[in-house]
Amino acid sequence: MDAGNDPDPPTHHGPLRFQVPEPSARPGDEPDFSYLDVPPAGDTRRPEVSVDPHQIRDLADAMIRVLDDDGNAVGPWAPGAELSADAMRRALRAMVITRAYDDRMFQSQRQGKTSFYMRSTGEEAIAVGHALELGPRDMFFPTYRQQGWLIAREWPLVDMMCQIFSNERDRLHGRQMPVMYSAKEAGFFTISGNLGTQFIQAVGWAMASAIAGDTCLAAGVVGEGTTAEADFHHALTFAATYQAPVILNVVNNQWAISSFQGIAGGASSTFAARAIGHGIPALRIDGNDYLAVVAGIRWAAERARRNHGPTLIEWVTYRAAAHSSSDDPSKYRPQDEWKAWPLGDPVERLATHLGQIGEWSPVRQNELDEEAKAIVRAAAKEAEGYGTLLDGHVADRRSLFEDVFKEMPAHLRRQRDELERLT
Amino acid sequence: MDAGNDPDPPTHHGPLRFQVPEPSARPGDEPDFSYLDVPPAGDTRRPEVSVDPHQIRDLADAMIRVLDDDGNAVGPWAPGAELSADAMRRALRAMVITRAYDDRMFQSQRQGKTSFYMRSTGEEAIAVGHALELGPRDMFFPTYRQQGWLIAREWPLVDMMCQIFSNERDRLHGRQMPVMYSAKEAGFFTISGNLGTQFIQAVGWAMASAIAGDTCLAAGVVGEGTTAEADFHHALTFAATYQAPVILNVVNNQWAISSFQGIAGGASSTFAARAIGHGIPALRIDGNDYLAVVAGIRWAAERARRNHGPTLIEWVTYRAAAHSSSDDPSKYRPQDEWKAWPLGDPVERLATHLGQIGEWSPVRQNELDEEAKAIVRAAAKEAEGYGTLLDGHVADRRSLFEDVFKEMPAHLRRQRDELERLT
Amino acid sequence: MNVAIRSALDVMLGRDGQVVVFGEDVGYFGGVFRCTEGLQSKYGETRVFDTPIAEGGIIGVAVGMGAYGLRPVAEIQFADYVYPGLDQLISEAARLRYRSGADFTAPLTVRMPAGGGIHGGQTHSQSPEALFTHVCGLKTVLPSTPYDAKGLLIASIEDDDPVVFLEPKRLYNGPFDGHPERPIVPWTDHPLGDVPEDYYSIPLGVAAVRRPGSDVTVLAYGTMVYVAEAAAAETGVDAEIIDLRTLLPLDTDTIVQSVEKTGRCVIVHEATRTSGFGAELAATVQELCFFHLESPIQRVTGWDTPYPHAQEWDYFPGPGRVGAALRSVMED
Amino acid sequence: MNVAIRSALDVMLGRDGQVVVFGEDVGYFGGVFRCTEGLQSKYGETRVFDTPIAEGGIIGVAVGMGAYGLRPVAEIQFADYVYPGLDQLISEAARLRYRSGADFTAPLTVRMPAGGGIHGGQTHSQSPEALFTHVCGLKTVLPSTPYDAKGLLIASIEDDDPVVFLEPKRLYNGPFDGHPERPIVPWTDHPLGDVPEDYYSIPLGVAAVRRPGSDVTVLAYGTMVYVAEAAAAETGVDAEIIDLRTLLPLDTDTIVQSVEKTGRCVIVHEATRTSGFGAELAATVQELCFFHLESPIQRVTGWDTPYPHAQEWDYFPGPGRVGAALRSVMED
Ligand SMILES: Cc1ncc(C[n+]2csc(CCOP(=O)(O)OP(=O)(O)O)c2C)c(N)n1
Ligand SMILES: Cc1ncc(C[n+]2csc(CCOP(=O)(O)OP(=O)(O)O)c2C)c(N)n1
Ligand SMILES: [Mg+2]
Ligand SMILES: [Mg+2]
Repeated sequence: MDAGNDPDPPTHHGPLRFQVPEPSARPGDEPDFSYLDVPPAGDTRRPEVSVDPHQIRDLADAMIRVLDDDGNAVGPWAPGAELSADAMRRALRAMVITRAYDDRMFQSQRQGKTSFYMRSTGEEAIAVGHALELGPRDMFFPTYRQQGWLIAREWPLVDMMCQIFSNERDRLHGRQMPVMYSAKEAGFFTISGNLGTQFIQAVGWAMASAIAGDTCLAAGVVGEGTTAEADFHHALTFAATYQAPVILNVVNNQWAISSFQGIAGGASSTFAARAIGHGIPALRIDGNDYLAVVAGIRWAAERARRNHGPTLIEWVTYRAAAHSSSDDPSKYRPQDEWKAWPLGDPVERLATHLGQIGEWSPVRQNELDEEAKAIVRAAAKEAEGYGTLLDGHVADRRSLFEDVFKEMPAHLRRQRDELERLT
Repeated sequence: MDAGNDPDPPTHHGPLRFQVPEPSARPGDEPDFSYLDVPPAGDTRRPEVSVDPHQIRDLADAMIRVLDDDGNAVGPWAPGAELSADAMRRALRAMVITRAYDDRMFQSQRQGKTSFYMRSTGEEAIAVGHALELGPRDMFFPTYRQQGWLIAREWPLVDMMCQIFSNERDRLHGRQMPVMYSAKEAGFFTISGNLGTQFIQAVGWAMASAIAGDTCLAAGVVGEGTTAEADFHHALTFAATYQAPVILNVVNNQWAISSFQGIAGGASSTFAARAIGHGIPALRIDGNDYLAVVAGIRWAAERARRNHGPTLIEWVTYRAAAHSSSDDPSKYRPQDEWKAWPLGDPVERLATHLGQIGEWSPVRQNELDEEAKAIVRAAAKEAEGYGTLLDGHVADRRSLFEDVFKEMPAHLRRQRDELERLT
Repeated sequence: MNVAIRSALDVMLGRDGQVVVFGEDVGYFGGVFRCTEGLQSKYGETRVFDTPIAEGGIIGVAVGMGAYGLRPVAEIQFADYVYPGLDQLISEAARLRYRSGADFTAPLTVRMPAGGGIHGGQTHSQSPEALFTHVCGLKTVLPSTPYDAKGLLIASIEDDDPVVFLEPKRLYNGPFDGHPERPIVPWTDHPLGDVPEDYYSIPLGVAAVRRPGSDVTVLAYGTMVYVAEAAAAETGVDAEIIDLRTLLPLDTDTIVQSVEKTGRCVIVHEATRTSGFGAELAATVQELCFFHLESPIQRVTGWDTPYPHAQEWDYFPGPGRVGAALRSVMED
Repeated sequence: MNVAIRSALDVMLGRDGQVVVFGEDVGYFGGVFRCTEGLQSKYGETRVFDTPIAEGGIIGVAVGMGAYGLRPVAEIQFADYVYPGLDQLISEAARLRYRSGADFTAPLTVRMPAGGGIHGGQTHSQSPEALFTHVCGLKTVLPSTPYDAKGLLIASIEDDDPVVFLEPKRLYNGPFDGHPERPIVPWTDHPLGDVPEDYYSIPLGVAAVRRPGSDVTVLAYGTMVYVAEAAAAETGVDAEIIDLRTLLPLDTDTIVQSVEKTGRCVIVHEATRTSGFGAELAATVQELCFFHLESPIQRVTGWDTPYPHAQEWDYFPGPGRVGAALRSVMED
């Protein structure tokens, strides 16, 4: 059959080897982030927003950083006067409230008041930056780790909590898991439990905006683990083909539940580099540096609005907390890895910068921390007053059958009536 | 709600514009391949097979070419003495028979002897090169346009035709459409009608070979249009993560039915470049240059066998014939586009090279053409003797129920018996 | 029927600026079954355009466009290729309204040719309608005549929920007398081929009685309506043939009324038998009409095998098999 | 039950060098439900490993590995996430043997936790088994006890065809008395929790009678077996409860024998009702036992809505609903 092909592949090559990437440290090991190349702040050039993507392939391997170790804003990406101290304080406040909110809701889960919670600790700058830099009619397609957007947009905390507690005031009627918010008025797309699906939807939304001759853009988010899903590829392909006005964000927080970023292919290339293959400009940005966050979003948004098409941004950050309330990270990574994370804490870094320019102080920070806790405490008290999973004050079960379709078809009416008849 | 975000996106940007890529020429236009940058043969460097993929990103935009306009083999990729004149004549012969086979089967479709046919005209070098360069235990995961592999491996033409005619000797019992061959003994994986699925399967097969400590590699093929499918992305992701011993081939024949390669995202980057984003080495090769084909396959195979992992190759070629017997390309592209194709015809170019080195002549080419036709004619005569769709001598209908499972479950036995009872 | 489909798209593109039509080869070329021929040159490529070959991407962008406020009409080239897009249909389109408390909706229509009869083998012949009907939040439509195809497609596009619209490809180019092995003749001059040019719509969820009868109720849709008609004519069994037209929501009233009258029921579809939509129909009919039934409900369906290429007519449930069921159900 | 699953994998990894186990978080960590805990450290990461988050890729590589000659056992983290992998299951794994004339086969097992009862909301609670049963070429298994889970999983891995193996996640960490709202207790000390350490297998396609009875036949699987037991106990209806264990191929003999005896039938599943596997069961039972049936076959199922988070017990078909059906079927 083989018609005289060379015989068996030359055996002098020896047997093949199956290679599975390994993280740099496991429980018991010293944390080791030597795999991460951290350039000095200000080191990376800033191209024009109209640049040909082929000219900036190197940025996929670089890292845009603005804040140096002392909190100075340096280099071409520093937003300068376009980012006022007020705006930065507003961002800081949103991040601090987000962290307080996360902590409190996590505690509530431990107390049985809700079934599930997911914190965004250490990654707050990314969602907050988007919320404050994008326009009110732009649409954000988030994951479950962007509650910072809602808080920065001053969506009512009580509303958010009523969903966490699945109580009678839950806007989603107890249908969704906690943390899977939907807030169209705040430009926040309904969160899916299925990873990555929102990424191509963001592209579709942006295409629609272009089709309509509108001026709004979309921004989608996935975690680095989720880049392996089909919809990540769909998003890049469709965004490139139609030059859609969309910002494609990959939040690389180093972990996907128990899998380190190498399992998603991060050992052989950066996630920003995925864009190169599609002719989309790639930025790789220190996600814990609020000024770099703002600079990157502004660049990509400006590019999109000028009809130059999509941008992919890899945000380098670290998932400081457990994946969710069901997870125990000490089973798969060193307990104190977060402390060794070379890009620090976004809250502290922004506070330091504000201090450096004379617009903040440890005392004010302390006040803010306390105020955030108080705000969250008050909101939680109010929300718990409407019920929690513990006391069973959940949304009306009749609502189960609503919104499956715009108008309830006969078979659902029959099923609803059947449920009604059960005591 | 928006908490004082900037008002509507600055309207001085004007409305967004929806952008749909357009081919360079439509019916009635002059063919225009100016979008294709064709470097002189021999211009592209040849790195070591162990090279770090990051060092050869430029090759994704280059084009590896060995044969110059006069048929000389030039440059670092020229296989030299490792590719004998005999081996080249064997390849030429396989290509010529493939073309004769395609022409004849296409005619048979027009005569109603089969329902459907797909030609590979103009792309024969790629499949033939793989068949002759890979080992007998390697596995090829083809599309419907790689019949050249089977012919180069001397799989019986009569067998292939019996499938085209769906007659009683059809090895696949009339279950599959014509052209969807399966030939395990020839290292040829069963062709799927669903685009792209074989690409990730090739990676899985290669992973299995590595898991087993075997020495065999896999090679998968997709068309450029199919790179948009999820399984293309899955293949790159898994191949990169596990450094699987696999060759990932993208046959860019410029068209996907009526869609030009820009609709798949080819207007903003090469298809080879997709690999860069995954840290996989990318080669972009003149697919109509048999010597370049051999050189590329050898490089990638050697790399895989030495445990350096996958390679993605974009083969630049042109689909000279209609997409299939159901298609009429004059509806969407200039009638004579193939004649203007700058990379010529792989058969002619290999013949010219052999002539150039004194190993071939127009007379011998003529003889080969006639011989190929005669071989195909004889095989067709024999195969038609076993029946065609026209005379209804198709495979036994009882076979419908076999091979759904290894052992036929009761419900299928009952259904088979029911069919039996019908006259 | 492809002319009727095209006319529906034409009418809706003209009436509603939010309607956009896209899919593989649907733009310049006009679709492999010509359902979108001429629409790009009429409405421009902002409204009618080609997409990359990625069914998941196609449905994914449709969901995003719907959320923005457009009314996307996406074509999947063959129903056999919808599987890469199922996640976006099942997990997203079907649930968007529910999970967001109606904050966001997915008013999209996903068209796809289904069924056999064109020698397409296992990857150009499938009838996956049952899968969609199991997904709450999706509507599923499958017309059998050009007139219905246009009216139902317009209703589907106007519907504010996601609709899967399956088109029996055997009927695209001509009417069908129930005998698949006979050559295809064009719709021209066929009474059912006469489709008004203007806007009209047919409500989703309403079945049509194609042939009144008193012996047995036949539940069918798509090509099988014609097979049932042929079987009734050839066996002389006085079958009441109901063309479901919409599978979900299902018109149980029409079904129950008929079965209560006839006391017998035969269900016909091309899809594989196990867990096909015929199962749901049989389960429902016996639930609602048990005490009227005089014999077991029979299903005549595709076999539980992939759709073969060469033995297509041994697979396709033709008038012979349906006729046998009609006779047998009368004997029981 | 997760311990039994782990034991089955352990046994098969030990017995057969071709068995490989992989999926999201199954390697170092041992799976979010701990079903693969300790296996990577025992067998090495060549045999047990983590994968990228891409269900289509996971099943795709499994098909390729199977074609090579391995016996892949892939985990999908939740059945709710199988949809991106459906194309590889439906179009590839299920058809490989057929379309290649048995040249290539796909001896893979795809495990996935299914069903509700852990407050997982709409994306951690689904029961998509009906979809798989509509696909010819796939076998579908869904055990209800740790003992069965181990024996059936071993049989599935040894099977030369692709098997979808659904694991009722509510049973992973403890037995179930049919009342989902009661707290979970561990399997320890529960008689059904006792699983032999060694190799044994339970043939696919054979149902088990969990409770003999003479009034009515209850067809159930997974968690619903316990619900049916509770309902029988609480209503006093003498139900014969059949645990199907394998949905495809289906053990129709056991079913028919029972329904011919009882003359009544109630079908219970958690999945949405329309086109759920209960439809196939009802259709089959009335086909095969029509003249023995004294009342309509009733289905007690999940509602045709997404699985809610807060009102989980209003969705989950508990002993109350099943008991009502038992009583009503006796009255008809
Ligand atoms: C389609 C799908 N597959 C699997 C899961 C289960 N899952 C939930 S979160 C998660 C990890 C995601 O990691 P990453 O994308 O890095 O996001 P991160 O949690 O780090 O923000 C997994 C596997 C899911 N929700 N959806
Ligand atoms: C999943 C899937 N979607 C759509 C099709 C229909 N289809 C068959 S071939 C083809 C074009 C493929 O183009 P390309 O990948 O460039 O390969 P080529 O035909 O040029 O070799 C399409 C859309 C299919 N077979 N499978
Ligand atoms: Mg992550
Ligand atoms: Mg092509």
